[in-house]
Amino acid sequence: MKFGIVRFPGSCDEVDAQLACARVGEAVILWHGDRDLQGVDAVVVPGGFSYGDYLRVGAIARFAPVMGEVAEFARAGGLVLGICNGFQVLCEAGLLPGALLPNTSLRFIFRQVELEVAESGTPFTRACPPGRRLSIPTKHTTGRFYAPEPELRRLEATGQVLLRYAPGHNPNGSLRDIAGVSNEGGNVFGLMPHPEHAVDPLTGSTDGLSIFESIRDTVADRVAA
Amino acid sequence: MRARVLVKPKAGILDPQGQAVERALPALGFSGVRNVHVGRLVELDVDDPERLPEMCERLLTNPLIEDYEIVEVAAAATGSVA
Amino acid sequence: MRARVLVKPKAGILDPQGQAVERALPALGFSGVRNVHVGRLVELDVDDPERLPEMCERLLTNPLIEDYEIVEVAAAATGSVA
Amino acid sequence: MFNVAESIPRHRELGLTDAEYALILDGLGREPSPTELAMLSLMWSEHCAYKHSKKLLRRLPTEGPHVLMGPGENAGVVDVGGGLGLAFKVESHNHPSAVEPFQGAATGVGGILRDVFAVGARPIAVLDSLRFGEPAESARSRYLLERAVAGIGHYGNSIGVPTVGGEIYFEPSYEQNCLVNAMCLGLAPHERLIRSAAAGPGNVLVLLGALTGRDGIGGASVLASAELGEADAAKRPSVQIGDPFAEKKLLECCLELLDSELLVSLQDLGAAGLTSSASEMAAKGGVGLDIDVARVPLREAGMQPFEVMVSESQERMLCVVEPARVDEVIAVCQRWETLATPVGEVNDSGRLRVLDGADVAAELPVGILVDDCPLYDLEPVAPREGLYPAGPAVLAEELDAAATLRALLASANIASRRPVFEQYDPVVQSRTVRRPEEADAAVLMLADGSNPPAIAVAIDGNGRRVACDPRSGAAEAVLECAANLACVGAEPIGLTNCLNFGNPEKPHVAWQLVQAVDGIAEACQALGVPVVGGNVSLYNEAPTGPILPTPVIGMVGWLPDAARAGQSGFATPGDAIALIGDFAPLAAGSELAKLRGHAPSGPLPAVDFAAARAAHATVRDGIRSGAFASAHDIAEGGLAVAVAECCIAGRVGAVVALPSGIDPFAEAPGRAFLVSGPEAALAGWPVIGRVGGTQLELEGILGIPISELHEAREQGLLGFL
Ligand SMILES: Nc1ncnc2c1ncn2[C@@H]1O[C@H](COP(=O)(O)OP(=O)(O)O)[C@@H](O)[C@H]1O
Ligand SMILES: [Mg+2]
Repeated sequence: MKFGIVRFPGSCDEVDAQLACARVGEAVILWHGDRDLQGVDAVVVPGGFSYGDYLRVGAIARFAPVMGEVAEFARAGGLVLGICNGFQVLCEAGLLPGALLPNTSLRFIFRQVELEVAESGTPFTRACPPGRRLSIPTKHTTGRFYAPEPELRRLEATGQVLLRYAPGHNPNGSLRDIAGVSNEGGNVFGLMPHPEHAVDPLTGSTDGLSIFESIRDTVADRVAA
Repeated sequence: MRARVLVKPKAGILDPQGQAVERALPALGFSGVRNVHVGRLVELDVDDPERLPEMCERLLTNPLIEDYEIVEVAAAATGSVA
Repeated sequence: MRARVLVKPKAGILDPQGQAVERALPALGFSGVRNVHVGRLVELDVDDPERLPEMCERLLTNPLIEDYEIVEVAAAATGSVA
Repeated sequence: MFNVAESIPRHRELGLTDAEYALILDGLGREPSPTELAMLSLMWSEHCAYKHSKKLLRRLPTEGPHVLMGPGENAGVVDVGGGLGLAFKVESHNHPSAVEPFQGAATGVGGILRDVFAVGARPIAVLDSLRFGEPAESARSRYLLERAVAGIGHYGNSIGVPTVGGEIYFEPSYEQNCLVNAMCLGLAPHERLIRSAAAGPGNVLVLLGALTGRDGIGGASVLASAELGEADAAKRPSVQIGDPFAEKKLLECCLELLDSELLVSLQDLGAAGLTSSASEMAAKGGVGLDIDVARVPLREAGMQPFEVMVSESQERMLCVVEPARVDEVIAVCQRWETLATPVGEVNDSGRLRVLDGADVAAELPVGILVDDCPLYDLEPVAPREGLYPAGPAVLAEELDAAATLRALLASANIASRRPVFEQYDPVVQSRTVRRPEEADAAVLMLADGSNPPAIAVAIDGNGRRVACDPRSGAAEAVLECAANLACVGAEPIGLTNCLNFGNPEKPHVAWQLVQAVDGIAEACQALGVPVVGGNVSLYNEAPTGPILPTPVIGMVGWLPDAARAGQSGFATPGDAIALIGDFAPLAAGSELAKLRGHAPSGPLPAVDFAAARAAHATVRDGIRSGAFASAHDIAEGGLAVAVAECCIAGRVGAVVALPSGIDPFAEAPGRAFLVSGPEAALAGWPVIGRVGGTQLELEGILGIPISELHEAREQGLLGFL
């Protein structure tokens, strides 16, 4: 399978995402100005500081030409993963519910956190080992997940909250410890932690790999079907 | 026209920046300050002010989390700030 | 009194945010926008408005790189924004 | 800056002495124009001309088998195998950070990143070395700490370069002169390395990056070369604002231009802006340059030619391009949304000519700008007594050992730096094998795979010990860096340094400077490590006196297998603990001496370089072979603190019998280590204890639960930022 990783001006973790994806498939970079997804099977909107995070995180990137294609792709059911800044961009683009607000500490925080998989069996979590926490780094200034109360209840009822910070591990004040949510269709997923930085025993944990494996398995099933 | 867009966190959403200011003031000897909120100010020259609300909705603010207000900058005021 | 402090980058000082917004707008179909500057908005209730300038100098702004303006929020306006 | 009162000659206002100005008149045979005077005053400033340090720096050894580029280029480069060069340099941004700590520190990082990609290397890591006044006493120091750290994080995080290490000390002498030094490392395939010498008459000078505004005008001469007095607010230039987003695009753009072989030479714009960059490029290439300021894209209207020439607007680079390639260069830059503007030409005149359209604003021989500034000899005089007063005693001499250890672990200079490094991204770029607090040096792998080679890096410099004895103290800083590298299994291959001192025209400061450079040189020679670059920051003085003499050493090393990189924490209950190296520590100059209210004075332990080098080799080999499961050098706080740190990092206790005659808190950094490993692997080494349990027991001295030690160490800095 082929992953496409979007590169905006100011993206920082796109090569890391490419390296992580390359462990489970092929991975190409998608230039922000191109309206071409190069026939990829899944899209990753990576971390970093697209457009310097200026004005409001993700606000400018969502208008990049490539994002029109990504939105199309998502509407057609394609798998889209947004990591950190990518999550923020997808929220701004309306492809994911809610918004990300400044951390309650108002600071950038790097921390290796533990996550609980709240929904297993989804296209993005099916390969996660059941009942086990994931140890994955977070690093951001604006990661406090927010949605109005009724929306939060709906997200939980429909199983759109896929990852939560384990008790005591919420680094940013996210409501209900939400670390990652999907869209209603379940094919777009955004999370603040960085699974691409947890794929190599030399640089930390390998717990993030299961997110990319889940995507690979989902794509494989779809092709088989 | 020179315009200002004043952007504020929506009421009811936790505003840690406002809180931080509110906490810091008494320590500096400023009492009697309440309900502090911190938002964003965007100042710009626009040829067509009628398009400002659309600009606000699409780019300058996120309506899920922010309220905004558009204020015209009077010629005199512009001078004093620029 | 409910007051607003409008904080802007000082004239002549690099304003990367303003530049980024100015560059983004034409791509969204908004032409005719110039001199964009992005700053901060602080809204607060103060018992003693006379102390506002001092608060601005000491906490709310960085006088080396920012200018500010204090605006009173009229009672009516307060209602509509809050 | 130019509407100077009649009575003060303009050259003096610009920081030139009468004698220097006479030399200029002599050399030119005429009065300089205002633009020329502005350019000369900056090029002849301490910051650009190194007039009080250049002769001294010649004492540093700069050659070694791995050196690809030594001092003189924007960054030094050493070979790390696999066809890769490692570029690195440390630089100060002390004065700008004292004025505006967030932007000062941020632009400090931005500046050192540009030095590294100016040689064609992709920045892969940043480290920071910070000094502030006492945080418990000084609200201003807490503010500077908080804002400088935020600024460093802002720039490094936003540009996608990991900040993998650093160091912070708090001492009263830094109260009015904080130090903000930043180090950057970058990697380049050998064929992408590029120098800054301009070449090829007829070639085009192209300015890349940000618009030019009135940022930091006069910065180099007025800000960096004169003492910051009380009433100097008017001398403050406008503060430079960092734009990491612009630099990220500029960085990617420059690397793509180099990969496409479109550039003849490349140079960053730093202090003194276009003036310094253009003169240096012309001088190195032995050519002349014409620059037309009317072609420089400006952020502000009405800028004078001199303002354009000395502006320190950030995020700009200057390159030389063959005329036929200019369009291609502009096309690459457009793709990266980066401005590229031809602003001049290379010629063979040997002169730097500044045009303003049809007018000539300046025309100077390149030599007068770059070579003719007089180099001064220092007049060192050893002080009869210590220069620095004792601080308040915050720990009683009679406090018991357990309470003393807790207090040391919680003290500002020893406590966990977590509240600081949590604000930095240490993992972006997927190379980081050892993060802060996992080991004594950061480790970054050089390739993919399960056993790739790696580099390690550490930065060190304890000013209080240098104050006790500048020569030994500076040598100790070099030793400590090498010791830190040994702990992860790395062998030193190159060194950079930043010499932060007071006013070199004062005899005692001159003495500190000379002694410290000699100490560094001697240690480098003894360890076989070349100095490939550095920076000097002088005049760090307040009315109360100079800062502690603070040479900051950044050292890089190489290790064959990242999978075997060492860790500092004890690994396995039951392991033996051995003390490696000659260890004869003294109380003078120690952290405990400071807390007990002693002034920084007294002899440091003698330095036996051969013994230290042998100990480093032992530890390095033991880590590489896997015989040692952990290694940690014994530094601030002595053996007691070192063993506590091993326990805290390993989340496990230990029982240790202190060798007889050793004061648990006395110090001798860089010379000795605590290693742990299976009993059999440590056979033949002096075993002093065993890993296990939940408390640290120093036999006959103290016993404290690890959780308590951990808590004390974690809390130390928390209240300060
Ligand atoms: N303390 C030092 N040790 C070794 N080299 C030094 C030292 N200080 C400065 N240098 C070298 O002198 C040259 C000029 O330094 P600097 O003005 O800081 O360079 P840049 O303008 O590129 O920042 C550089 O090559 C630098 O490495
Ligand atoms: Mg340089």
